[in-house]
Amino acid sequence: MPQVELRIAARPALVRTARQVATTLARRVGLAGDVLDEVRLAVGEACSLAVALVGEGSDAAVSVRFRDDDGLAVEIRAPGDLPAAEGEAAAEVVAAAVEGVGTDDGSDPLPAGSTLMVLTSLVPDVTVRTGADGLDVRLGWPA
Amino acid sequence: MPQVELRIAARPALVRTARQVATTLARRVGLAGDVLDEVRLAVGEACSLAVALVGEGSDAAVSVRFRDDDGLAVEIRAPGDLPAAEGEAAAEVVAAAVEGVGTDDGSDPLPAGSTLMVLTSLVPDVTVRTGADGLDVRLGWPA
Amino acid sequence: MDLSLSTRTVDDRTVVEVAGEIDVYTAPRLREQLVELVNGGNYHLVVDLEGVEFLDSTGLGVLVGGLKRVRAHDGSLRLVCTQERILKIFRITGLTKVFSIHDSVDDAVAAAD
Amino acid sequence: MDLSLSTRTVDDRTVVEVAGEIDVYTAPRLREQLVELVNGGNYHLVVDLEGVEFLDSTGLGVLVGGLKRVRAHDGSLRLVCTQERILKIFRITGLTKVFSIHDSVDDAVAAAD
Ligand SMILES: Nc1ncnc2c1ncn2[C@@H]1O[C@H](COP(=O)(O)OP(=O)(O)O)[C@@H](O)[C@H]1O
Ligand SMILES: Nc1ncnc2c1ncn2[C@@H]1O[C@H](COP(=O)(O)OP(=O)(O)O)[C@@H](O)[C@H]1O
Repeated sequence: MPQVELRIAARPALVRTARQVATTLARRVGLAGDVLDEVRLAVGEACSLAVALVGEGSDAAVSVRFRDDDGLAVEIRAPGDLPAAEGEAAAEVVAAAVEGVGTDDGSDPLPAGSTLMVLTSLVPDVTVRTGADGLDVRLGWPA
Repeated sequence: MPQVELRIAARPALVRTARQVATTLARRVGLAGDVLDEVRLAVGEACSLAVALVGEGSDAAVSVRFRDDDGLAVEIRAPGDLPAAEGEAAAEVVAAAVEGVGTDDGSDPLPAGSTLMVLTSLVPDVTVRTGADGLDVRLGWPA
Repeated sequence: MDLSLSTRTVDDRTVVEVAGEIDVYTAPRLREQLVELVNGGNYHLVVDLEGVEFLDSTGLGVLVGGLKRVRAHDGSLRLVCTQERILKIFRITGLTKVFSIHDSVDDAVAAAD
Repeated sequence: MDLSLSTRTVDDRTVVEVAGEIDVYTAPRLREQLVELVNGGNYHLVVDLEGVEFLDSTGLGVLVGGLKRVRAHDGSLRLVCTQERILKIFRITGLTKVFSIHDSVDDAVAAAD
């Protein structure tokens, strides 16, 4: 499984597809037990952010790339012109970009902060970056 | 599930991944029972052909696109500069292009003919095309 | 597995039984259910998560949103959950301090407010 | 599920029990197993497919290749398969006319050549 890329339209229903593919590939590289759950949750969290960022109207795709060079590495990207930031600041950038998208109907705001909390708690290696080419989340489970 | 694209490196191990994603998405659009098996088999057959065509050394990817406009539509593409042909002739073009790739070690030739037999028997709508931009297999299960 | 929701009344509590996956796709349905209950005057809710297979932070957001809504009416929203993998997500996000989490629906219904 | 292979001798037959998925990735291992057996002088093979979950045309190609190899030594290769979804693939490709397909290993072993 050296290189698999999943590209999904920015629709919430497809986040589950990304989770399923992630779980399948994680199992393939030999991850098991609780770690599988963590991969599923973390990839789902990152894709939820990415899908919210792109917005449902858009034709742009969210990309999820898998590599198995050393354990499992998953990179989630969504296009968008965002201020450059990293880590918590990047999560805030995404939250600000997404804010107002789904909240005018009285729905609860997307919890970008808790997404980041989940990611950093569950994933050994995490980088969240925003910039002129959008959102880039890298998740790594070293072997 | 309007638009999902899976891109896999040309490695036999990844054909199973394509089958699993296909089965997941087929279930999502409401296909069930024997048809699920047929989707799994047909997508696997087409991807096996595509992977063999690209060849393991290559960096090129095999693309598998899923649409659910009307039932399930799956398009499998592999890059390559091939003579233009359609249907059985296209299967022969692929067989010729693949021939010699894996047969010098006494292995059995890739059964491109039986691949096409399986596809046309199992899939309501099938098109197999070759040309200057490679192999293009379209599989359709109308709703 | 998709999300399934069912609602019943136990004593003066409304129990919402949730099964399946609560994620960015299905969470809106849970939110609608909670909003409807609160709009209908049900301010003491028990959300039973024992049948939940997957819960992400969007799902947490909906539960926190439900809590805010019932609290605006001096109500309560208690959770039922004994699944370690689900509890873990509440722990990670510090929400074990925000929610009362019970071992059974009976416990949750019996709890005083 | 990956491919698993196990081999045993029953009377003068060699039974190869195959379980899992036979596809473009795993078929080479089945081919190696068959080639090894033939090279080792085992010309009467029974391939038990009852544990096979998935079989594609690459797998069929390997079985046809095995048949050619044993026939070159006046041998036989019989299949055991009662699973409808697997039998269907043999039927589609016309290979039910090429292979003797049996309901059980005992049947296959007992069959005269
Ligand atoms: N989706 C969420 N995930 C994790 N924590 C959250 C979420 N939503 C809210 N919180 C946190 O839960 C805590 C309590 O929330 P709440 O009871 O709504 O109080 P408040 O009115 O202070 O927001 C707050 O610290 C808030 O940051
Ligand atoms: N992988 C395959 N899938 C389906 N049919 C095949 C495959 N390989 C061979 N066949 C067909 O099976 C039939 C018998 O094969 P075989 O016993 O090897 O005889 P032959 O020596 O004539 O090829 C032939 O008609 C051949 O076309």
